[in-house]
Amino acid sequence: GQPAAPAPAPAPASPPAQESENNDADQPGVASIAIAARAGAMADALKAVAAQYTQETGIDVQVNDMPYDNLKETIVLDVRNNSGAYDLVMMDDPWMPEFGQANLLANLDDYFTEGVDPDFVPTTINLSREPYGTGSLYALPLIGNVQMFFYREDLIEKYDLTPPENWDDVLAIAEVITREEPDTFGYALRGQRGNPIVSNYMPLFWAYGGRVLDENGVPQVNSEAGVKAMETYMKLKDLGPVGVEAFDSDQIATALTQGQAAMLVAWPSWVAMVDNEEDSLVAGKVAFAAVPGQVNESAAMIGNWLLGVPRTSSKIEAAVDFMKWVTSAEVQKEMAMIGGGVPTRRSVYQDPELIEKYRHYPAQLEALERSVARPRTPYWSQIEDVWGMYLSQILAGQVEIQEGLDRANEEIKNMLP
Amino acid sequence: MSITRFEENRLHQVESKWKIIGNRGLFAGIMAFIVVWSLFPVYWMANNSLKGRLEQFSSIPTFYPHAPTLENYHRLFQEMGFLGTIGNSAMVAFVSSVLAVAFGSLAAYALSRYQFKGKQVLLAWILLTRIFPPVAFVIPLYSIMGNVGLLNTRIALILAYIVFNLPFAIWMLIGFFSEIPIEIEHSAQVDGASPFQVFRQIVLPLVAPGLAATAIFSFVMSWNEFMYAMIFIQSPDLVTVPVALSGLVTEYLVLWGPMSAGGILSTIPILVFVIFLQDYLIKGLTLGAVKG
Amino acid sequence: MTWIFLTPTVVLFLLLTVYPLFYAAYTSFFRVDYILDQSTFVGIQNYQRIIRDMNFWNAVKNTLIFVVSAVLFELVLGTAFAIFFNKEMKYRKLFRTIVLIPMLLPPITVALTWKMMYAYDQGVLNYLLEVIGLGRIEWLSSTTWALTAIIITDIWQWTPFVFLMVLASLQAIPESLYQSARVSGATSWQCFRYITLPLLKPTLTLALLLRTIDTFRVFDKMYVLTGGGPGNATETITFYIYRYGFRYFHTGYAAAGSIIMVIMVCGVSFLYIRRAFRTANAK
Amino acid sequence: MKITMKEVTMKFNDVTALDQLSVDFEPGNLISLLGPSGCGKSTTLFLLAGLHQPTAGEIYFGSQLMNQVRPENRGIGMVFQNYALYPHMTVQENIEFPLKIKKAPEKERARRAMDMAELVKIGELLKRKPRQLSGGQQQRVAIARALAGSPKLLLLDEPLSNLDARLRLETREEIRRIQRETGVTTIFVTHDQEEAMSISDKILIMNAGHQQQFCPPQEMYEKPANAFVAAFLGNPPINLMEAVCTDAGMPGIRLHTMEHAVPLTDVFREALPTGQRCQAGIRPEDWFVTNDTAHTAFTGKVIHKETIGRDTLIRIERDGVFVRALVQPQANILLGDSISLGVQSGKMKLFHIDTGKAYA
Amino acid sequence: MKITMKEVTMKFNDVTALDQLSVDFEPGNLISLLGPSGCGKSTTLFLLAGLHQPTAGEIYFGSQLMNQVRPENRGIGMVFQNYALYPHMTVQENIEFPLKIKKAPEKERARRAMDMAELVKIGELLKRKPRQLSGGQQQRVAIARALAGSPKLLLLDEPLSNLDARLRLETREEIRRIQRETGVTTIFVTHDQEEAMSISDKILIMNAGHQQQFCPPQEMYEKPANAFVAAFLGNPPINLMEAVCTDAGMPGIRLHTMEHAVPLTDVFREALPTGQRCQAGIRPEDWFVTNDTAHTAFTGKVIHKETIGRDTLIRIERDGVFVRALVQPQANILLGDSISLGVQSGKMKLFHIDTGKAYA
Ligand SMILES: Nc1ncnc2c1ncn2[C@@H]1O[C@H](COP(=O)(O)OP(=O)(O)OP(=O)(O)O)[C@@H](O)[C@H]1O
Ligand SMILES: Nc1ncnc2c1ncn2[C@@H]1O[C@H](COP(=O)(O)OP(=O)(O)OP(=O)(O)O)[C@@H](O)[C@H]1O
Ligand SMILES: [Mg+2]
Ligand SMILES: [Mg+2]
Repeated sequence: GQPAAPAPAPAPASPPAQESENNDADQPGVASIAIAARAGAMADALKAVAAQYTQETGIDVQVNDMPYDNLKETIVLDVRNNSGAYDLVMMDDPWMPEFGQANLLANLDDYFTEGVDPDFVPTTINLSREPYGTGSLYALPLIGNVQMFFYREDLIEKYDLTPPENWDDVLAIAEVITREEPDTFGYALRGQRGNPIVSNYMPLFWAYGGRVLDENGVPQVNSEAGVKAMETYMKLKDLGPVGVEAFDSDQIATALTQGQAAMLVAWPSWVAMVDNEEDSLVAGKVAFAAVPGQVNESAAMIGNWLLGVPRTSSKIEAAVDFMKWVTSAEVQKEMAMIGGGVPTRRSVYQDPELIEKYRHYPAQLEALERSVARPRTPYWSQIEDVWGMYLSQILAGQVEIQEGLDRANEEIKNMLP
Repeated sequence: MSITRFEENRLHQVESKWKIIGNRGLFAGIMAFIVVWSLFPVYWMANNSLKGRLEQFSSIPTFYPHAPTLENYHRLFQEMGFLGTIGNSAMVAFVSSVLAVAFGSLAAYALSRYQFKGKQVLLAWILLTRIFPPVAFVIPLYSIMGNVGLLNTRIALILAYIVFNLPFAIWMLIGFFSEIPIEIEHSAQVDGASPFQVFRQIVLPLVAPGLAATAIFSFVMSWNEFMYAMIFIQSPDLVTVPVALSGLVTEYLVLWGPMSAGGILSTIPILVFVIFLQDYLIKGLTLGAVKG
Repeated sequence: MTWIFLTPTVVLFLLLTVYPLFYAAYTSFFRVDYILDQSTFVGIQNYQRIIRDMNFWNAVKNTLIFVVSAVLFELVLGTAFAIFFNKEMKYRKLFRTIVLIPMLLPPITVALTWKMMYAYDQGVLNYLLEVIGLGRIEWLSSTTWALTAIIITDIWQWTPFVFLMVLASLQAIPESLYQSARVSGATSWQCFRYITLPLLKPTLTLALLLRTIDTFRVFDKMYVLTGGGPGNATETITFYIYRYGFRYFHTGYAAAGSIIMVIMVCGVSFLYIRRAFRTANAK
Repeated sequence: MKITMKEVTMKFNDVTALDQLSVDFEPGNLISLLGPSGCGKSTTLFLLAGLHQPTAGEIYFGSQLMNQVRPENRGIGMVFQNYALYPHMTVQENIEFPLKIKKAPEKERARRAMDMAELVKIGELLKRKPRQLSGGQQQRVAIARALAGSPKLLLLDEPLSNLDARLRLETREEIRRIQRETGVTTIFVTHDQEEAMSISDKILIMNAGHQQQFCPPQEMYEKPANAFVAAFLGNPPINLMEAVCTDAGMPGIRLHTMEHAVPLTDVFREALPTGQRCQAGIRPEDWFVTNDTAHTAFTGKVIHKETIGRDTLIRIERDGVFVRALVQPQANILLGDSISLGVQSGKMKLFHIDTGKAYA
Repeated sequence: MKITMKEVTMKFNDVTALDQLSVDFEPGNLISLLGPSGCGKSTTLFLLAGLHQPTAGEIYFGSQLMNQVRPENRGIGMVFQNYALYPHMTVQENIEFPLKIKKAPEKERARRAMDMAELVKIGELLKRKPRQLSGGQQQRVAIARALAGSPKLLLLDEPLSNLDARLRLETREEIRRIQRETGVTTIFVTHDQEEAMSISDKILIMNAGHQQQFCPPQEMYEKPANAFVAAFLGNPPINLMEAVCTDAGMPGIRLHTMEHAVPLTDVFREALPTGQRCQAGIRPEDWFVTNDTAHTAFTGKVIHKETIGRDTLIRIERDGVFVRALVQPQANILLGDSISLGVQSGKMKLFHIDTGKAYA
């Protein structure tokens, strides 16, 4: 039989039309909508603009911000228990296939009968569809994150080097800087197990030509590319500060802003902090570029935050209204100005006022346009977790590279249906 | 006060002046160790809460803020409405620990004094609920709360914390109750006190130190509980301290400054609670009441 | 009469723990994907898979190391502190409060503060070690030290727990027993050894039990300090369960893990659970 | 209120503290429980109070079966052997407690507490906590508390053991007075036989959980039911020696190691044929110093002499048989003297050689 | 070991439990502390044991000042008034404890524990825990424990208060025997004067923290230093009445409410001029019934009569003055009779009317 479901069995995916009917009935009475958000600058920015929305429409917007893991728990529990507590949820883009297949989200096609505004960078909209790129729309991209390569321009100049084109260059430069520059290491990586190390390692993995899953969905993390990428990664570790095995974003950010690390892969939202004299010793000394390639072209990893509507929300219409409003060019610009937003619209990247403020915008738009998404599989969370654990083991020297990757691959294989 | 008086006497009783000085030195040394051990991380937190991010990570740590700033506190209050958050926590923790201790002491008393059918089962069950990892409870509890419409209310948290603290309170208090000389209870019974009166007027005052300790534990656990608070509460104006603080672990950065400030601030109400209950911790009451 | 005392507890427990416990036990026999809302009965397959999983046994090993060392130190230190502070002294209340403070801080802040202090380059601990002429330690990033670092943090935070329990029960020891022992010629140490310790035994047993149970469930410190890493050097059973339960939402598998863990805790603490039951039945 | 115990047995695991005790306490009586340490006195009180449940047997108050009645509903005042004061309450609160439970108005409580405290002379200690009191003071608080609630049955477990002679005397007289006035049935455990003798209507003597004798004090002193009771009562204790019935001309009894007999009263004659061995009991005060061999029951050497207040106690030995005798201080007896003692007529008690049961 | 207390004062906050006590206990003596409840007996023992620190004054063992010496280094055996048994240890472990502390070999410990237990007749209880014992049994464990450690100074705080007369007698004789054999200086608190009289070398009587008299027992009984001591010792207590010196022909003393005087011994003559008022103390046993008016000191009506064991106690009243007298049971006195009593020669004690100090 079936296990005792924690709540009365959720009704099968109800057609959107039906839902909108319900919602139409509710519509006039909507006094507030609740958003589950990833804590951080973007949630803060969201809160800031939400106040404005309330002023305009009278609808109260409650933004509940929470850490990464809890956000996912919260969304799943909310929908699976039909509690309807949230009307909008922020999602990391790799969750999309999982959420889409699990029917957690409301299909938004009906609300975008004319299609989505082409101003959105296509790669970001692709993420919002399920299946990827081609399917129905389940979300809108709120934060257009993409990985970028940060490097200390001043040091490159000081030692007469050229900015790196590929990972071999990175290694070479890192070596020089580590050797020559007191108290500064060449490269800082994120070594903490799970999402941090995977996000940080994947650019290399792709650059060396690796693929997580092949056409048949068979895992390939122990491919030769994977091994080579890992070898480079290990070398980079040795050219970094001690203790990177435990580093996450916060630590590499600290390393960079304290002038301890010369190069790293990071998210664009850092730029504001890096260039802020109060937080950073290296303000103005850092340059931003697309992530280096190797065998392959530069492959920046896209890491968008999407905004979707849980299927169980009773205020879908109002939610969609807010969604449209908050992803509009004006609001995106405003959020960008506050410092929490990373635009997903071309027009915003090209806004002169913003370029004035954020010198990396052109580079970022380019990276975004050329970005690569993580594998579109509902099992991504698990793959990432397992893979990340073995990568971390390798990094910490618990196992050899090949053996660790083999085990990771084996385990990922077992995990997939 | 058990060895209390001896220890105090010891200072008078040692044979020579040098030994006095030696003892004092040892005493002060141990004391210093304990204080440093307990307070250093807290001091460090306070220290960081008054620094800007740059100074927090300067490669030679600064032992006091060279450029002190109240910015972190300001942010906490201004942007996060931390006062309300503390209020939420205080309310939830207070109500749930009072109820947990109240229910717990009743149950523990019955369990420690009476024999009845099913006692072993009940004891085992109580312990079992404590052993289970809370992660295993989240899903079913969430669905219960959802079904009775308690999600996003303080009541949900209070209920969850009572359940969460009860096993602990019961086991603690059973221990304390069994230390009371039964003669005193007998005496009260003979004086005409009903079981409830015995409990209220004799037993409870006698286990005051135990009650205080248990209440402190329950309060602390409720105050600091994260997982249920995270999941059960959706409105920002109902969140508790740990949840609010966890919001400072952002995707790219940990906001160390406000985090430290929040840590420091959030201990204040709980400290008040503890200091208030400390008085009950002090008295050893069974002395001289019963022979043998 | 008895039932009047027990009613509130029993009612609450019936309402709020019976269902979750049975739910967990029940789902452990299913392969569940909670997100996809799929579940199939698989018998004891989940258990079999867990038992065959090397990572699980690694988590068990870490957990046991963690439990044994943390609980041991907490008991010893907590008892020592309690005895030290169970006497008249100036500002006793103040000092006692100071000892309690670590326990009062939100675990997340505690973990993060220690994380800062453990940092290899900017951390104050390494700085101090260097100042006194010892080398820096890779507190969180080396597989050998990471667990130790977490253990230290846990000891720091939960020693006050034992302190408080012991302190409260020290109050119940009649002074006349010490007087009698002193007169018999017992030194302070002997008083402690022969009077205090045996009389504290029920309390210490209980503290041992409760701390064991709680450290077995430890999660937040690993989560914040190391994320279970480096590698799987600090992955504990709860962390393992958490991964399956909330990262993958394989709730059946996680439930099976929980049940195995409960059985293990019962096994490990069998002796003192029995003793605790006896205390409960004493009168 | 009449108290009846019917074949009450109390076992603690394998220890039988009370064995089939059957006894009726008359209403309004003050009954003393006497017996060696560990004989079951406290246990009896605990059973009456309802604090222990008898292993077997029944307890009635009046005609009501009490076995199932809870202690708090029995209307009892009790002084515990170990006081069992409430350590967290002041003396006054301790004394008031039974009244507080009965919800007596506060003023009345305070007044009564004061009265009771005065009675046992601790009026000035009302504000102290038990641990600030001396042993005797604690005991007096316990007495005041037991009396305060105007109980229907008063159970006192060695309530005076830590008081000095004078206070003891005064307190027991007060207790007796209150008991008489209120007519409350009172059971009084004491190890002090003099106390038991002087205040009780009846005494119950127990040994190893068994009832030995239950009767008015003087009767018990004069007609002990068995050798145990005889030996137990009296201070210095009775001399118990082997003896044998003789019939040299007239019925007589000859003490062990002695050559000739003293006349035997008729009452014993029937039960004791000539040649029958028995135990003879002679109280120290029932001897008299004599030179007349016709009266001499025992002759021996004085090996010990002590003066206790107004009396002189001597010990005399002959062939390993020892005898205690109280003599007038005036009698000029020296250590080492050989003297002869006679028994005052009718004072010799005789008991069965094996069972110890009294003859006649 | 000689024990010296020099002006020792002990205060508990505002309560003065002991006031400038100065006393020498001779080595090898057994000294009894007597006094009303709360007079400071336990406090004295606690000070000697080092468990309390004197507020003022000095304590010497031999010639060594002990004030700074910790209890465990004083070599003491002590029985606490409340026993203070270790609840977590069996009887045997309790008794062995002092030896265990001294690291005596296990065998020897067990043997000695057994010996001590046998001494106080609890040999069969060795395996029990204190709470499974009766009050008297607990007390005996405490005695055994105090003796087990072969102390240099033995402090016994009412060690026999919960024992029955026989056991009490036996135990105190055992204690006395051991004390004699080992020569250990022993201080024995008791409320039982008879006990104190019979076993002590000297008695120290205290009242409200003040020393009253310190001398051998018989002397104390016969020559009480003051009215308090006189009243305290003796059971039934001494009769204290106002009296006045007369000189009708020869020196005499006339009791209050009486018309004529009895002759006064010469010893008092000097201190007591004619007309001087004083307190006269006459022990109940020092009266004799008389018809001779020349001897009559007191005449009155018998208002009470009770028989205590071998004596008859009567109370006589006249104009509100009460007198207790012990008379021969043979004397056929009935309630309501009017009788006259004389005082045995030399037995009348006289005390200062205000201070109570004895004359002569
Ligand atoms: N801790 C204390 N605080 C205040 N007063 C105390 C304390 N201990 C004893 N006292 C008082 O000191 C006086 C002497 O007490 P102590 O115990 O020496 O009396 P005691 O002679 O042993 O009497 P008892 O025969 O009743 O045991 C008493 O009045 C008592 O109330
Ligand atoms: N809880 C118990 N477990 C085992 N035996 C017990 C328990 N309580 C009492 N006894 C035993 O029962 C017997 C009677 O005890 P009880 O207390 O009635 O004696 P008692 O007559 O009051 O003696 P005492 O005069 O010494 O107080 C004793 O031998 C005692 O050891
Ligand atoms: Mg008893
Ligand atoms: Mg005393």
